[in-house]
Amino acid sequence: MQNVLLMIVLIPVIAALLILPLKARAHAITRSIGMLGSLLSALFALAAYIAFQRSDAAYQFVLSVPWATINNAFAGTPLTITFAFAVDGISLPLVMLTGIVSVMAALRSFRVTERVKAHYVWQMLLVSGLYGVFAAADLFTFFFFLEVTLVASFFLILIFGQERREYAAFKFLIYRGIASVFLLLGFVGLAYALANSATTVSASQYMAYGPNFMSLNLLQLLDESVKAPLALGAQTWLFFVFLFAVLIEEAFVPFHTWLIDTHEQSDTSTNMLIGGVLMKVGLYIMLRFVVSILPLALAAYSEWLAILGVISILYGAFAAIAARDWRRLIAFSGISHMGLVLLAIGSMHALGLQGAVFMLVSSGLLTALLFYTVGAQAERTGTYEIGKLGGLSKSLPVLSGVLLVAALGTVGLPGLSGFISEITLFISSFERFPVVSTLGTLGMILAALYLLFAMQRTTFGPAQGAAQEGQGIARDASVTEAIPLLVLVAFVIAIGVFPNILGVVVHPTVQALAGRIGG
Amino acid sequence: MALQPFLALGVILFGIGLYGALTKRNLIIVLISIEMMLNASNINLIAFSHFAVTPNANGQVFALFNIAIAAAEVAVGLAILLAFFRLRNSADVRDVNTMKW
Amino acid sequence: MILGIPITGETVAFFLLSLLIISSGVMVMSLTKVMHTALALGGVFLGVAGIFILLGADFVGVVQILIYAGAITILMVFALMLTQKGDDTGYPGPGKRSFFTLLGVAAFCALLLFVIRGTSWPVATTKVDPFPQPSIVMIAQSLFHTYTVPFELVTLILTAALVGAVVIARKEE
Amino acid sequence: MANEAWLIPAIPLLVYVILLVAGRRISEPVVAGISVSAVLLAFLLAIAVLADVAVNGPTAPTTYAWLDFGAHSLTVGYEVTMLNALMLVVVTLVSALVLLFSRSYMKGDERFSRFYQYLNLFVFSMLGLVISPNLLQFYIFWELVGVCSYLLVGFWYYKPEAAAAAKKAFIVTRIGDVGLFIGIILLYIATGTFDFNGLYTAGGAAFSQVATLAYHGASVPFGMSSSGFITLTALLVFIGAVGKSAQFPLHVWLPDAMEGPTPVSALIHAATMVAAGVYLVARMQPLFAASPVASETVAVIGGITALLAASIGLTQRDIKRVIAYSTVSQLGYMMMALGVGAYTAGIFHLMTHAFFKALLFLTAGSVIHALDTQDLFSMGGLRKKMPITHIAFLAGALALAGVPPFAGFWSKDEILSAAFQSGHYVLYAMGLLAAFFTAFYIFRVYFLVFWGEAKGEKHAHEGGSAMVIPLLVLGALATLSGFLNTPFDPFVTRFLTYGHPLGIGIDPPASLPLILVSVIIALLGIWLAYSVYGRANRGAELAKRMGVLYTLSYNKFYIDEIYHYLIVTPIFTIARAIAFIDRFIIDGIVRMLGELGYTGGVTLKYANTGQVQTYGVLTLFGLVALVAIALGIGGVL
Repeated sequence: MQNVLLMIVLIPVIAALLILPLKARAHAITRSIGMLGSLLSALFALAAYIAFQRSDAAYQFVLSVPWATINNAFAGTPLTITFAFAVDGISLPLVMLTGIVSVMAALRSFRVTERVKAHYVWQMLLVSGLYGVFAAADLFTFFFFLEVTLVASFFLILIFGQERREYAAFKFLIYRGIASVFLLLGFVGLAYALANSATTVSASQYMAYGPNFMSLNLLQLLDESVKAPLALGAQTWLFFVFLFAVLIEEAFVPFHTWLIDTHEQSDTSTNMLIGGVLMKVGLYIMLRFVVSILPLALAAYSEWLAILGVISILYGAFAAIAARDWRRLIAFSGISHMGLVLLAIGSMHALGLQGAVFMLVSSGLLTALLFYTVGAQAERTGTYEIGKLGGLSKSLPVLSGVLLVAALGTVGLPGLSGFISEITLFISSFERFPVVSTLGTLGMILAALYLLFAMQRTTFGPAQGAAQEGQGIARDASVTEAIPLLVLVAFVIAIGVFPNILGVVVHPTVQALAGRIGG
Repeated sequence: MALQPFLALGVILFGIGLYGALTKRNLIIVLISIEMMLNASNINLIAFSHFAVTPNANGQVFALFNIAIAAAEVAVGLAILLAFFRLRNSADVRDVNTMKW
Repeated sequence: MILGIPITGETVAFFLLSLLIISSGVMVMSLTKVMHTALALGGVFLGVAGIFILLGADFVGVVQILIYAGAITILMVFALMLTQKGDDTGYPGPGKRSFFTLLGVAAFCALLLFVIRGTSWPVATTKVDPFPQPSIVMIAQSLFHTYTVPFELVTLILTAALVGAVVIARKEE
Repeated sequence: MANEAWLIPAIPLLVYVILLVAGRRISEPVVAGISVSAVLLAFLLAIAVLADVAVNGPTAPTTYAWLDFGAHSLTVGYEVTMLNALMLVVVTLVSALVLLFSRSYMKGDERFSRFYQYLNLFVFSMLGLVISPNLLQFYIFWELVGVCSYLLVGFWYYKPEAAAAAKKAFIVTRIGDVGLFIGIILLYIATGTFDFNGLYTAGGAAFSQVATLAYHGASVPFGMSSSGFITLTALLVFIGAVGKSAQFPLHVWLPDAMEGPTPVSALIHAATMVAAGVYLVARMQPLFAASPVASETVAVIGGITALLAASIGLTQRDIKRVIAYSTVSQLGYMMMALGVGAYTAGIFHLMTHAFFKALLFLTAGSVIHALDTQDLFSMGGLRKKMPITHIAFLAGALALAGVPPFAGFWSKDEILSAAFQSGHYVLYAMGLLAAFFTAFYIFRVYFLVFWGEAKGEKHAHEGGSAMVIPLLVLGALATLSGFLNTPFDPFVTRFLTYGHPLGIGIDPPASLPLILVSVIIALLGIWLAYSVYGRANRGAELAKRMGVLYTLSYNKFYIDEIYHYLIVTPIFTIARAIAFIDRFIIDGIVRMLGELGYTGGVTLKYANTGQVQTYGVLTLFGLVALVAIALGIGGVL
């Protein structure tokens, strides 16, 4: 089991390498390899979930290989880089999420007919990068895989997008590139700040580097931050560097416009992966680095997080009401939901952190589901515009039904995964910020408003516009198309009805994490 | 003798070469100026080699390398010059502007 | 003692060679006739060779004379003649920019001279004969032991430059 | 038996799953047969449970971990109390009859099995809500009930009105739900539990009936006073009930929900959806009782709703709409009862109302089924053609109007006398006026539909036995169920107050003069209806004489329009404004930065003249400057 994470990350890369030498027209085999690669990785992720020690809050499946040492990194202090993987109760659910969404996206990519090879290669690299980001236990490893996702999604948008794909792809690249710069600054700052108080050097490390050296290994950093916590001043500036990176990375208002363009221009499987998984990375950074290593700064500025979160909730919801394009609506809805997570992190309570993790997973599944359904509808009717659709329930009952489930799940209907996330995170946020949270609950009403309006416009009423014209040829979901829908719906329902399947994994870790921030 | 006079000589020769490289209109004179600058650096190398704390031949070897590279540079430079001259019927620096904007 | 410098054979030779180099250099810059320029250039190279020999680098000095004063100067003369229109180099004299360039170069040189003066250079602690054996032996040892790989690389570069020069200068057909 | 109470909601859920998987392949009679017999079975179980608790008293909750979370794990489970045993019986009974009725009402609909599937889910959700032992599970089923009503109201999704009504129902109740959501969370923060039983401890004197919250942190959150906090949470919970039970000002969705199939209306109005709100307030009665402000608010909102809805019901032309407003009005009565502390009366009215309202809707359904119209003024003379329906409707109307000895008389009278005796004279007067209106409008419907001349070409006839049996059963219940709790033998009261549960008061006894007054009022209403519509149709004349009042009532006091201008329009305006800001200001700045870079590059490229020597000179100056700076910093210069 030691190498399970390595397998998870490597398999998509191997799949991509296998696809590379294939002939450009060998669509069937390309698709099969892509599908198999995704599936195998997901199965390993499942194995990791099964083998995971439930009651243990610490990192598990730790794999750490020295990668490089820079001798005179800063003022004569050596810097060590490891190639390290490990998961805990926060990252494992996200690895699972990546597994589920990537398989569904690989199935969805069966519909791609042009430049199939390039599509699968980049998609496999993106998936590998996503796995790597969530499984990384070293800041450099993390950053490396984050950049892999950046490049892979850039090409997926650039090659397979709609008319304005170049604009969107470069906007994506520039925004996230800036975020990466700040993230790198934060990482280096973190390593530098914690190196000065090194008290956790192991004997072999002492032999190799002496008493003072900078490590980018997350486990070592965490250890150090417990034994010799940073002063408030250092924590504060690191906090703001990270916060700024996260605000861009996670597309919080007002740094969100790149996400809208990206979603409006990308094809469905890319949207599923970006909206479903990549958009959770920013908040994962927040949970992983900020909450655990910078607790004093978090405590000092948690109101800011809550306020930023609520601004995003309300802004996203109102903008979604005005959206005329389904993808735009889903993008804004995602922004609104990620605001909830920020609110939960601001509450600094174990239950809130658990709600945050649940929300990340739930929103990932639901966003992927929404993009899938909307994409499948657009494939038949030729448009994403809400105003041009209507009465699809009659011609496409299965897709419409799934859209209904996805919309209700996003609204936070009990029995689906959204609700358990919302209630847990609101319990903790109300305890700390009653007024701000009340504003946040407005988002729940507004979510019902925009999703129901759009959904009814699309599926209810008489058939009209594009739907009417396409009615003759429109066929409901085929079997290969229905599988992802049903699987995603099954997961959404499973988490909604039996939240413990996720809760047992998440709870010990968030409890330990909350212990650090006094929650 | 001390190190400084040799270094000063190198600087002056370098300055003359630099001035020529930056102001002369004739491409060949520019090349010549560059050769002078290389010579100036060679003076430095040899001087350091001579006045080092533990004198050694490294500086001389580097000077030899320098001379070799300079010879290669002259060969290629003159070849380019000839090709250019054949193309434009001019050896004026100001005519070498195909890389503008 | 002139200006604090003892008058020995060395210093006299140094001053004479310096005078040769600098005046030849200025002449290269200022003369307009091709042959005059070439002659002045030869003066510079010869003077530098003299400096080398003065510093005990006799082998490098000889190489300098052979390659620079011999080969390169002649090459330059050929090139000048090939591209010449009329008798002189035929290009306008210094303009406004030349003045600024002169200023910049002067400032640069001044800075460097200042630094050279201000730096306390390390001096050999034990006064020994700088070169106990002929420099050519030392160079050979250094070149074929320590710097074998760079040396081979240089030969490669020279070959490449040779081929490149031929290819570039060849007439298009 | 009470330990097997989980079976009651499980049965409809099982049917739902069966129909979900195999629904399309099963024929209509089988679908209906499975569903009806399943719910009937649930009804029999509910009877058994009721008998069990009547003898042995309520059971302790049975719970299972739902989400492990240290000391405060979230649980789900079930619990049988006196109140929910009674509710189980009412819900299963009415649902079984509605399911039976739907057999012929929905006959031939292409999504017949889908309809039954939704109905089963609806019944399951309501039953799950009733047996919930804690607020969290309650809220889960509460939302599920809302979704089911959304699906069923919008069942004929291709009708734009149905789609709009479904959406309206969901969003308006959602507003209330968020209030309840916040209320639940605040209660959890204060007490550390969601359990109904764990929320309270006895407050004040040892034998006091007043409960107080069981604060787990020994202090009230947010530094509030205890009474203030109780009032706040009670009002938030009440907002949820207002939304679900269609109380003023969130009543607007219920009349529109008529766009769904009539059996759905019967189910929503009688047993499932709207009853949930009243049930919530009843279940949380100790909390409301602990806060005079909150219970006063409940009573006043109830009173206003009762009167307002009744006055709107006077003038509507659509038969279902009239009955819908009567539901709103009757729910107002129930709230009023709970607000003035008449716990039993409220529950009892909920029960009797479930019977006679289901009856009224099903008879209306059978009339609509027969005539294919819902307009009152295109109906008439059905007394002869549909005798059973006529009798059944009459029974329902008399029960609604509160004529003795029909069911509604007993329960409504208890509420009115409780209001009077607790000193709420204004509420009493409002209730009385509403009762007068009620008697008038329901008999207006009766006379217009069943008396006078037959209109239209369609030949009206009774529906099949599947339609008639529910009418007969409900007719009997509407007539007789009132005797369960007469002032002479208050069986229901005794049942509900078994073991003197904490925080629940005992209703004051009824008094003869008050009974007489309400009977006279009801009869007056009926007489007025007869004189206007029964002998000859003089409705238009009356309407003209009422002038502005008629217009206001007919247009539902313009509440929908007011909401449209006060809430809907501003929201969409804000949304459009934000979309504009997003597109042109925020993204505009971003694009401007991009353009700036591009334009700057295009402009500055002309500085690249291609003259290497120029570059060289500039580089030289740069080098000189850098060296000078470096030397300056190094202290050499």
